[in-house]
Amino acid sequence: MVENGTIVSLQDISVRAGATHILRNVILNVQPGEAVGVFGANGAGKTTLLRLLATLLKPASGSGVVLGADLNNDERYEVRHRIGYIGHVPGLYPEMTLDENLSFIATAMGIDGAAVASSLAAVGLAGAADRRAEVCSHGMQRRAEFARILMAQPEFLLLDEPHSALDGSAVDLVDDLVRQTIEAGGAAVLVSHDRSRVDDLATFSVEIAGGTLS
Amino acid sequence: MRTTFRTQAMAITKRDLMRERRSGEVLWVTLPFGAIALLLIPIAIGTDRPTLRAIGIGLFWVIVMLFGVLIAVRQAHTETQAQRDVVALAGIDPAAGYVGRALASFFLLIGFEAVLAVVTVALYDVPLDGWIWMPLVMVLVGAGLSLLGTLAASIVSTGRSASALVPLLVAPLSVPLLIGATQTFEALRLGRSSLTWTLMMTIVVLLLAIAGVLSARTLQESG
Amino acid sequence: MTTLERNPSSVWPWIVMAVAGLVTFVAAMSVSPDAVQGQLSRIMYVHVPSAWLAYLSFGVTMFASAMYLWKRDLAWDRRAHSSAEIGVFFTGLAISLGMIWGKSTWGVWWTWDARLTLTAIMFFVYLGYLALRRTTDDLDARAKRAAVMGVLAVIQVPLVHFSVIWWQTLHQPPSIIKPEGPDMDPSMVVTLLISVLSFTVMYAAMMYKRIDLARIEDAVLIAEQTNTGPAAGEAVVAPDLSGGS
Amino acid sequence: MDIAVQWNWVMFGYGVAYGALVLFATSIAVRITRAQKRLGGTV
Repeated sequence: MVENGTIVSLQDISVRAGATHILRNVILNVQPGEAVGVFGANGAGKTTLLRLLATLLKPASGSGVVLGADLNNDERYEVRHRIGYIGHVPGLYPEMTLDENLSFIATAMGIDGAAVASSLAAVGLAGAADRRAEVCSHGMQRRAEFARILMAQPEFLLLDEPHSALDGSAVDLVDDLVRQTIEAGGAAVLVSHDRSRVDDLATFSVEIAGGTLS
Repeated sequence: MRTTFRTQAMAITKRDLMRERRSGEVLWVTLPFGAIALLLIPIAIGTDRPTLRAIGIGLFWVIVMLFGVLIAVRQAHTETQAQRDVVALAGIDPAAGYVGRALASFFLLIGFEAVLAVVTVALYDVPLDGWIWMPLVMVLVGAGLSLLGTLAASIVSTGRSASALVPLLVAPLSVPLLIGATQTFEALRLGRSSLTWTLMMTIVVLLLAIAGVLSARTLQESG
Repeated sequence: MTTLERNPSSVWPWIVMAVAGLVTFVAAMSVSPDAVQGQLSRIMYVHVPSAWLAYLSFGVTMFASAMYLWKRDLAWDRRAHSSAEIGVFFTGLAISLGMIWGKSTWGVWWTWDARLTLTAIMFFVYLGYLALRRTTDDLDARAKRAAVMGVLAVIQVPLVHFSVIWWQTLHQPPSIIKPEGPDMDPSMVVTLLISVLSFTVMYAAMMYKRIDLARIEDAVLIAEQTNTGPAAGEAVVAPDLSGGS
Repeated sequence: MDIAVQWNWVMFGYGVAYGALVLFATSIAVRITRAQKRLGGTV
C-alpha cells in the first residue's frame, strides 16, 4: 500500500488558533507498521495534533510530511482519501440514514456501493442501515463512523478516544481494525486522555502536555 | 484523486438535495414566507389593479433576491465542523464542494422562482408578454444567486452571527442580477433588445463561478 | 507581545488632519461663487474630495487584500481594514453631502443618478466587509475571509457600476447640472484641486493613526489569547476592610 | 434662491462634514487610548 518510507515526519511543527499556540515545536516520526499512542490531559492539544496529521490544519511554522505530502502546500489534498480520521464528534448528517451517509462518502471516493452494506454489517449495524442518524445512539453513530473507515480502507488511521461510547464487541472491532491496518504496512495514531486505553494497542506511546510531545 | 471533479460535485449536490427533501426547509419555510411577502405588499400599498400590474414583475424579482438568499445560505448554519472534516477527508476537492453546493441551491432556487412566478401572476395579474424569456432569466438569476450565496456562506463559514451576515453581503452584490432580470422585461415591453441584459447576467455568473472555484481552498483551510 | 515601532501617541498626524481641513475650508470659502449655482457650489469642495477618498480607500483595500492573500502578512490585513473603515466613513459623508446639495439645488434629497446609486451600494458592500471582520477574533482566519471579500468586491463593484449606468440611461437621461462641466471657472478648478489634495493628505494622516489603532487592537487580541496568567477564580483577593482611604 | 438661504445650506453642509470629521478622528483617538489601556492591563 504505502511506498517505502515514513508515514509521518513532523519537524518542529507549531499550530496556532488565533494567537494561541496549541502545538509547539512538535517532532514526530511514524513508520509503516507502527501504532502510536498519544495520551494527555484535556486541552493538551491531542485533537489538534490529530487534525494536523489529517491535513485539516495548516502548521503555523515548521515542516511536516504525511503519506509523502507536504503539509504546507496543496499536495495534502491528494492524500486525504488515504487517511481515516474519527473525531470525538460524529460527522454524520442527522437527516440522512446510515446507509445514505455512507453511500455519499462511497460515491465521492469512488468506492463500490456494495461495500456500504457489508461494512455496516461488519460493525453490527445491518439492521439499522435505514435508520436516520439523528435517531441513532451515540454508540451507534460511532460504529457507523468505523463502518465508513472499514469501507474506505485507509492506510493511516487517526482515532480520537477510539474506545469511547463503544461496548465490548465494538472495542474488539476497533482493535482488529488497527492491527490489520498496521500489519498491511499502514500506521495508526491513537489519542486518549487515559494511558491504559491506548497502551495495549500502541507500539510506542508519547505524552502530550501543553502542546509539546515528550 | 480517485474520483473526478464531476463525480465529487454531483455527490455533494445529491447530498444537499436529499437533506432538503428530509428537512423541507425550503419547501415548508422559505417558500411560504416568500408567498406571504407577495400577499402582504398589496395590503400595505393598496389593491389598485393597474398599480399591481405595473409593479408585479419588479416585486417578484425583489422577493426572489431577498428570500432566495436564504436558500443559498442554508448550509452555512447547518453544517458542523465534524461533517466538514468527513467531506474533506473523503478527498473531495474544495472547489468541487463549492460547485456541488451551488448546484443544489440552483435547483432549489429554480423551483422557488417557478412557484413564486405563478403566485405573482395570480395575485398581481401581471401581463404575460415576453414570458418566453422567463425560463432563461430564471436560470441566470438562479445560477448567479446560488453561486453568490454559496461563496458568501463559505466566506463567513463558522464565525459568530454567520447566518445573519450572509444576506447583508449578498444583497448589495446581487444588484447586477436584479437589474438584469427586471430590465430584460422592461426592454421587451419597450420593444428593444434584451440581449445586453442577458449577456451581463451571464458574465456575472461566470465571474462568480471562477471566483468561488479559485478561493475554495483558501477558504477551507481556515475552517 | 508585538513591539510597536511607531509611537502611537504621536501628535503630528492630528495636526496634519486639522491643517488639511483648514486649508480646504479657507480655499472653499474664499473662491468666488459659481455663476449658476451661487453659494451652493461651495458644498462641492467637501463633497467631491469625500467621494474621491471613498473610491481611493476602497482601491487601497482591494490592493491590500490582494497583497495579504499573496504575502499572508497581517500588516497588509491591517491596511485593508483601516482603509475600508475610512472609506465607509467618507462614503457616508459623500452621500450625506450629496443629499444636502441635492435638496438645496434640486429640492429632492435623493435622485436615482447612477453614481449616487453605486455609491450607496458600495457603502453597504463595505459595511458588510466591516461586519464580516467582527465575526471572529482568530487573526489569520479573519484576515483570510476579509481578504477574499475585499477581492470579491473588486469583481462586483465594476459590474454594479456598469449595470447601474445602463439601467439609468434606459430610464432617465441625465438632466442634472453637473458642476464639473467644461465651462467651470479656472479659479474653481484650482480650488477643487486644492481641496482634493488636502483631503488626500488628511486620508494619509488618518490611515497612519488608524493603522496604529489596528496594530494595538491586534496586540490586545494576541495578549488576551496568549495570556497564561492565573484563571479568574485564583485572582480573587480578600476585600480590604481596614477602612480609611 | 436668496443668498442668505444659500449660505444656510452651505453652513449646514460644512457643519455636517467637519462635525463628522472631528467625531471620526476623535473615535480613532479614543479607541487608541482605550486599546493602549487594555494592552497595559493584560501584559
